[in-house]
Formats: sequence, C-alpha cells, structure tokens
Amino acid sequence: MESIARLLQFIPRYDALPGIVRALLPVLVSCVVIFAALAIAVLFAVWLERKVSAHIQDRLGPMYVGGWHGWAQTLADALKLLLKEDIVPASADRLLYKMAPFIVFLGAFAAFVVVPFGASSFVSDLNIGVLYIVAVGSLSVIGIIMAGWASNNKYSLYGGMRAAAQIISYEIPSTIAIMTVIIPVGSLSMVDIVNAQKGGIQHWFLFRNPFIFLAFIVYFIASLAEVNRTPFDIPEAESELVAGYHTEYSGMRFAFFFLAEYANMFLVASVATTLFLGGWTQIIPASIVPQLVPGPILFFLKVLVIIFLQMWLRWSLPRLRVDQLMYLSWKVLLPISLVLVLSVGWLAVYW
Amino acid sequence: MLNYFKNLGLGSVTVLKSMGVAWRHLFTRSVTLQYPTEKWTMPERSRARLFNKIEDCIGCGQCVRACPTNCITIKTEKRGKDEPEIFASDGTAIKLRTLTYDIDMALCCYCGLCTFSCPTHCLTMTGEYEYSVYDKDEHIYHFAEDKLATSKAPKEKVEIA
Amino acid sequence: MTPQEIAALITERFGSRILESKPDAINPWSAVEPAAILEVSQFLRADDRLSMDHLELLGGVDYKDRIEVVYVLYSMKHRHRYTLKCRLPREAPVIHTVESVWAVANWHEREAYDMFGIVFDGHSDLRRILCPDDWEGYPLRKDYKAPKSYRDMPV
Amino acid sequence: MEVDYSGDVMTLNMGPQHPSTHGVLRLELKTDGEIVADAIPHIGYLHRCFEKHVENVDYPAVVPYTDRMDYCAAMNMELGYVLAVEKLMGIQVNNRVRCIRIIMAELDRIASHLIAAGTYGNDIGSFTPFLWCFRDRETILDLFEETCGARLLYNYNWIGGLMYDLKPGFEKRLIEFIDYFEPQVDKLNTLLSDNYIFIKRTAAVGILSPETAISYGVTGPNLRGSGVKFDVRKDEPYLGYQDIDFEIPVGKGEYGPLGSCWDRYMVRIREVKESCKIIRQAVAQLTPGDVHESIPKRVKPPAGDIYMRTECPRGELGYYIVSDGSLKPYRLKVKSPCFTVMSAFREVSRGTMISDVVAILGSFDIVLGEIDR
Repeated sequence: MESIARLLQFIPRYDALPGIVRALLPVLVSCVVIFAALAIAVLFAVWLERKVSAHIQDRLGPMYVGGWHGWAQTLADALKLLLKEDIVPASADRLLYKMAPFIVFLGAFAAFVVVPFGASSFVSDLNIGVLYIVAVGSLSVIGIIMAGWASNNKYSLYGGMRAAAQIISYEIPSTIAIMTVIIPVGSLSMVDIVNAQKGGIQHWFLFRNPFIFLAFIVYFIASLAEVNRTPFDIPEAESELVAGYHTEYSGMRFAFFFLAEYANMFLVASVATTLFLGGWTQIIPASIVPQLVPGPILFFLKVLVIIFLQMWLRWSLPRLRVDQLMYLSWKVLLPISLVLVLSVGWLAVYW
Repeated sequence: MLNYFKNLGLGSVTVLKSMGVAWRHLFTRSVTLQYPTEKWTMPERSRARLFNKIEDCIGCGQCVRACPTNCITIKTEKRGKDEPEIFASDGTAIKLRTLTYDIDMALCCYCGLCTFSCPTHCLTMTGEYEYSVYDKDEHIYHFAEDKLATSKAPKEKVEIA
Repeated sequence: MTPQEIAALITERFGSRILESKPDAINPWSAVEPAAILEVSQFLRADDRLSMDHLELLGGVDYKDRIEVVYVLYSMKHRHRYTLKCRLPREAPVIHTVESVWAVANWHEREAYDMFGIVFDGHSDLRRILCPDDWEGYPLRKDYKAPKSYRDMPV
Repeated sequence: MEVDYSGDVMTLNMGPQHPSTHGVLRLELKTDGEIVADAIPHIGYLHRCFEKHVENVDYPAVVPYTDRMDYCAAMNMELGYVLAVEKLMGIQVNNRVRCIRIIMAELDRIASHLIAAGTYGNDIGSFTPFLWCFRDRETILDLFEETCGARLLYNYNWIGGLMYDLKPGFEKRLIEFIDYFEPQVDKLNTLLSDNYIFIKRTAAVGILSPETAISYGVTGPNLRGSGVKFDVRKDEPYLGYQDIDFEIPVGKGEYGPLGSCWDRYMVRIREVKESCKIIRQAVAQLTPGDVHESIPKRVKPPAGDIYMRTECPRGELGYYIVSDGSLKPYRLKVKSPCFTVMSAFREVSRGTMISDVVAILGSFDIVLGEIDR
C-alpha cells in the first residue's frame, strides 16, 4: 500500500484533498488493483483449466474465441454469465441467498491483502499475516453454508453441510503444516517469511529439511480440500449433488462462486508459494545469475506451477466419499502434521 | 497399524501412477475434429437425409409399406392411355403419376428399410446431416412438386434440397 | 433334464392340475391351473431335480378370448428351461403371486398388472410401474384404445 | 455397516433429471444425513409402448424399434430379436453372416462396456476415463458406420441375413483397431480401476450376494460380478459361440466381499478383453458368402411361441414372441436385463451412503431405454 500511496502523490494537488479522502484513496485503489489482477488471473486460470483438462482427455478445448487457442473464451463466458438472468428461487431466503456469493468471494479476496507479490508490492505487512490468512480464508465456509441453506434445495443443503464439515476439518492439518514454517522463521509476518528464504532455491523451506517438505505435501492436500477441488470436491460433487451449494444460482451470482473458487485456488497457491517456495525470491542465487525476472512475475509463475498441479490432480483422480474424506483428515493428515511439527521443533531446538 | 501404512503407501503409489498416465496424455495428439471448420467425410453408406429422385419414382408405394414410422406420404393417379410412355432410368415403365411424395424427416427413424424396398432405387439415403430448421414443418420434404410444376404455375419457394 | 422329463415329472406330481403339456414344441410348455400356480412354482423351485431358481420372464399375452400369464423358468444349477402358462378369464384375471418364490416376480407382476390388468393376489406392492399411476385402461390388451389426451395434454 | 435408522428421515428425490441416474430414473431416497435408509426406484419415464408398437408393424420393421431399447448396444438388441424370429421360422444363415454377426455383436459389447466403464468413472468423480472410453468407442462406431451407415441405431441384422456385406478392407482395419485397443484397456486400469481411491469407493460397496442375485433374476456382468459363472454364450450357445475359445470372467472379490461394485465393474473390463479375443477368432473364421442369401421375401412365421435369449452387454436378453401366423407379431415380450437388476436395487442400496447409491447405480450399468421400453 505504501507504494500505491507514493504513486498517488503524483496526482496534481493531491495534498489539497480532504484528509479522509487521502486516507481512504490508497485503500480503495489497492482494492481495485487486487480485484483487477485477481479477475484477470482467474480468467486465465479457467482457461488453463480447460486446456489442461482437454489435453489430458485427448481434446483441444476452446479453440475459436479470440484467435490463438481460444484465449478469450473465458472472457466471453464471463460476459455471458453477467448478462444472464439472476434467478432467485421462489421460496428462497432472499437476503441470505443474494449475499452468499459475495461473502464467499470476500474471504478469498480479503486474504490477498497480506500476500507479498513482490519485494514492495503488498498491501499490508501484518505482523500476524499467516494467522490473518487462515482466519479470513475460512470465511468462505460461512458463505457456502448460507448459500446451501438459503437456496431451499435439498441438494444445496447437502452441499453446504458437506462443505462445512470438510473445510473446517481440513483447516486443522493445513494450519499445523503452516506451523512447521513459522517455527524456524519465528514470525507470523508473510514478508518476514519470504525474507527468510532469500538467496536461491536452496534457501526455500521446501528444500531446507525433509520434514518441511512433507509438511508442504500435507498443506497441499489439505488446501485442495479447503478449496473443494477433486479429489475432495464432495460439496459440489456433480454426480451426486448436481452442483452442490450453487445448484440454484445463475448469472452473475454463479459467476461470483466461480470466481471465488478460482480465487481460492490462487490464494492457497500463493500461500504455499510464500511459505514453501520462497515467494517472489529468485530461483538461482543472484551471485550466479543476475536477477532479470522481476519478483512479482516469478511469484506468479510459482503460483501457476502449484495451480497446474491442482488441475493435474483434478483430472486424473476420482472423488472420495464423505467418510473417507474425514478419515483422511483426522486419521492421516492430522497425525502426520503433528509429528512433523514436533520434528521441526525438535530440529529448531537441538540443531 | 501395518495395514494403515500399507494403505497409505498403496494410495500414494496408485495416485502417482494415475497422474503419470494423465501426464503422458497431456502431450498426445488430440483426436477431436474442430467441427464447423473441419468436417469428416461421410462414408458412402451413411444413412442421413432421404432423397427421392422423383423422375425414377414409379409410385408403387413399397416404401410406405416398409416404413416403420409412417413418415412417407404418397398420392398417385393413373396416367392416361394417350400420354406418352415414360420409363424410369432402369427401364421400368412408369404407370402412375406421383402427385404427392412427402417425407417427414422429423418422423424418420433412419432405418433405411424404404431404400431397400424401392424397386427402381430412386429413394436413397444421402450423407447430408446438417439440416436443422426452426420450424418442424420445414422437415417435411415435398419431392413430387417439381413434377407438378409442368401442370401448375411454378411455385416460388421450392423446398427440395 | 429334457422338457419331456420335466413335463412328465410335474404331471406326475400334480396330475389333473396340469391342464396341457407340449414338451415337443419349439418352446416347451405346460398349462397350469391358475389356482395351482403357487404350489407348482414352489415345487419347481424347491425340487432338487428341477431347482428352477431363475425366473427369466413373466408376462401376459392377450388371446382375445383369454389372458395367459407366461412364466419362463430356468435352472442355474441344471441349465434347463421350461415354460408355464396360466389361462385366465379375460373379464377378471386374478392369479396368486409368485413373489415369494422368485423376488424378481415383484416387478414383473407389476408390469403385467400395468399392461394387462392381471391382479396378482397377495402381491406386496401392486401398483402401476411403467404407466403413470392414474392411467386408464391396460395398454397391451388387444381392445385397448389409446386416449386422446392425458391430464389435458395431447398424447 | 450397522446403522440405526430411528432418526427422522428426509425424502430426497434423485432424478428423473439428475446427472448420474443414467437417463430418466427417479430414485426416492429416504435419507438420514448422508445415510440412505431406503431407496425406491420409480421407472417408466421413458416408457414408449415398445411392445404395443411392434404389434402394429411387420416383422422386419420391428428391428429399428429393438435398436431403440438399449441404444448403447443396439447391435445386440437386434441380434436377439432376429435370432428369435429365425428360430421360429427355421431359417439357417450361412457362415459369413454368422461370423459377421459375432464380430458386430462383440464390437458392440466393447462399445457398450466402454460407456459403462467411462460413465462409471464419471459417477465416481473422475472425468478423464469417460472421454478416453468415448475416444475408443468412436473408432468402433466409425467401423459400424462404414459398414451399415449408422453410428448408433444400426438396423444391421436382418431376419435371415445382414443389411450390407462388410466393406473391403474392413477386417484389416478391425484388427488394427483391436491391436491398438488392447493396451488402452491397461491404461484405463492404471488410471481408474487400480486407483486406490476408486477401489475404496467401489469395493465393499453394494454387495450383491449370489443368492440374492439369482432370486432377483440378475444376469450378465452383474451376476458374474457376484461370482456365478453364467453366460448364455456358453450355456446355451447361439451363432456358433461354442466353436470359439473364450473365458467367462467372474468377480473374485480381490478388494473386499464378493459381488461388490468393483467386481461388477471389473467383470466388464475383463470381458472387453475376451471380446477382443472372440473378434480375432471370428475374423479368422470368415468365409466368402452372400449375406442376403437367406433373407425371406415375406417374413411370415408359423403360429406358435418362442423364447430366445442372447447375451447382450447388460445381461441375458430374452425375446418372447407369439406369432399367429400373420405378418405382424401377435405379442412380443422382452425380458430386459436392466429391468430385473433394477428391481434388486432397493435391496442392495439399503443402508449405504448417498455417494454409494450413485456408485451402485453406476455399477449396475442400466440403460433406461431398455428398462422402460
């Protein structure tokens, strides 16, 4: 936000503006910037998803809109969704029904405030950054339950209930996996965590010690479940619950659910990048190769690798059942992550 | 306990194997056609839209009897004695004038039984498959109309493809 | 067992309650007195020489003067097949259910009820199965006239 | 699983429009949370009076109607009917017709099992196998189309013969396809069948014991999945299947109790390989001949009734034909394999979870066109 505030100084007669405007304008501008970047990233991710799925399935995917490999297809789809009728079921709880998609999106959106995209491109460096992400990221579950309940549809309700059980269960192993990184850094600030990994690939936490590597896998699996991706997509299990909690949604509100799903994917991928893959830092130490690629782009590339991994998994695996999902969370990931935290702590104390 | 780790290992290994197969397919050639721009050539035996070469039709009505869904309607009348003899292209004498020969392609079940029963092989199934219309009535093809055109004033809209 | 042996066996066991047998027909069959169908079925199923444990088909046929219920039976153990027929009056076709002998008869009998109006005595759940519950008439009877409309919808 | 159903149950209507009811089937689920206390199938949404229709058309014109029963395996549907009428009329077909019929029936079995396996993967939540299966099925349909001109509803088997002879070069393309196809099955196994998640989802779910299966008249892969070695092709051979060497795969219960969804699914996958074997042998047995040789001018069977059964991909398909000596069948009753297996559904799915209901339904591989006729 500081950099945005500095940029705003170039507006003529900026200092003459009222104080309240000067206080709020940087916030507003950074919101808009994040939203725009996120929207573009999501559009790209949707396109990528369609392409990855298509090629795994021996297809080509969208090929027409926009010319080169149908790059504008998702743009066209988004426009179509925005122009569609916004249907509210007759017996729905109208207020909750209308609010739900925005709350789901809010969770994903607000969490980006503390993600450091580059050395100085972050909105705010909260000293409890990680905690903030964990807290705000689970806001979406409230929206999902709201959507499931307010739709007045049994399938939606099932989706909402499943989502609640799943997301809350998987918060625990994912948070514990994050702790393995916080222990060596000793800070909850995202910026500090990235700074601790500066200096090339060998300084990334992913490759620092094997326990953190395993923790990364645990975090990755748990984060898949948190964003309802296959093999953990039971809240919207297409073959069982039609579309789960967003069965009744159409038009723009549906688009917001869609946006939120992919924004959440970006969020967990960003967190994984920041915590384990060194965030915006260079891959090869600066002493060997000059740093040509700017930090934010490097960050984005790393995020893309994780997102590709998520897509790859989605298109090769079947879906778990509800009880198996819970089994995986409580009986596999939780014990493993606890052991990992203890091991990392032991290393931190006795190494 | 042992079972627990065995299951864990088995799960991870098979998941990785699945991912491996999927990964190899990322780089195989796609098998789809880009439909409106690329089209597949239909094999010669393709059974799609019916076509009647009305000049060869002797109006015998075999096709009507063979059709399981009654999608063909024929109306004929005897040709006069004084009219010149005409023959179908395989030499069969045409004794009946076909006044109406309508095929409702919306009813057709594409079984092809009518084409086999046709004695002069004038009723054939073509490979034409793109003929969706906005009105169901447009699926009724009037094949006999151009034959009538000599006796009646020519219609402006000829619906024969 | 050959059809002849099966026919002889059930005729021996049930005597005059087997009305007619044609073991030499292309599809060998015996006509059974409707009242005896449950007993005959139980015998065919339970007897070790026959053990007809697989009811392949149960269906009605409308012969204009009568309605027949056809049971095609098969034995998974001995791999032989036999057909039973029951002739019912057309006005009030009633026969006892064989649901207790072969579980699959449940749905087959519902279908026969739906299509021919054959009432299966003692059936646990005799509802229409293919047609809507409030459909009138029995479609596969020969004198059935299709209605013009159903609930104000043209058929 | 021991569950107490004393709690309140909620009625959840699954279908007639639902992604995984494989058509227009309605399941009335009585659910207690995720657990299904009772699942009552309601059928008839696709009922189109097939049996009444065919009483009004003559014998050859019934064939297109039989195609539309099980549209996923139309070749086998018409084969059963055609064989029944031929047996009633006492028509003998020559060797070429016989071999081509075997080839087509087995190709169609592969195509049908590919749909079954693909959609089953889709039901379990894996979308990729679905398209891989359809990719290979498409090649089979291409072979069908170049032979008879249609891709789905063939009307290829005629009473006494076939619609067309094979095109020159068909055998070569067929063997090429089989050579290409057999490794693809292993690939599918790696992706789906042996995947641990898939096994966990399907093995030990939807147990159909052999006794229940026989009592409910379940046939085909579903019965063989329960370990009963019964296949009409072996037990009552038609079309000279007795001269062909092939195995009947049965469920072995590798990953759980016998008769689970996985067993039923795996029987299909193994059957596909057996079908490839059959096709190779049938191609080797092909002799020249006229496929129209014994087609009768008028199909007018003598009065009488006949029950003829064949092994269609979904089980034992029986045609009970009553002829009164006229040109039209007096009565035609179809014993549909999906109908009987569907009647066992309630028994099998009681006490499972919602996801399992979908898995069980998928493993039965029903086609509603055949259930409702």
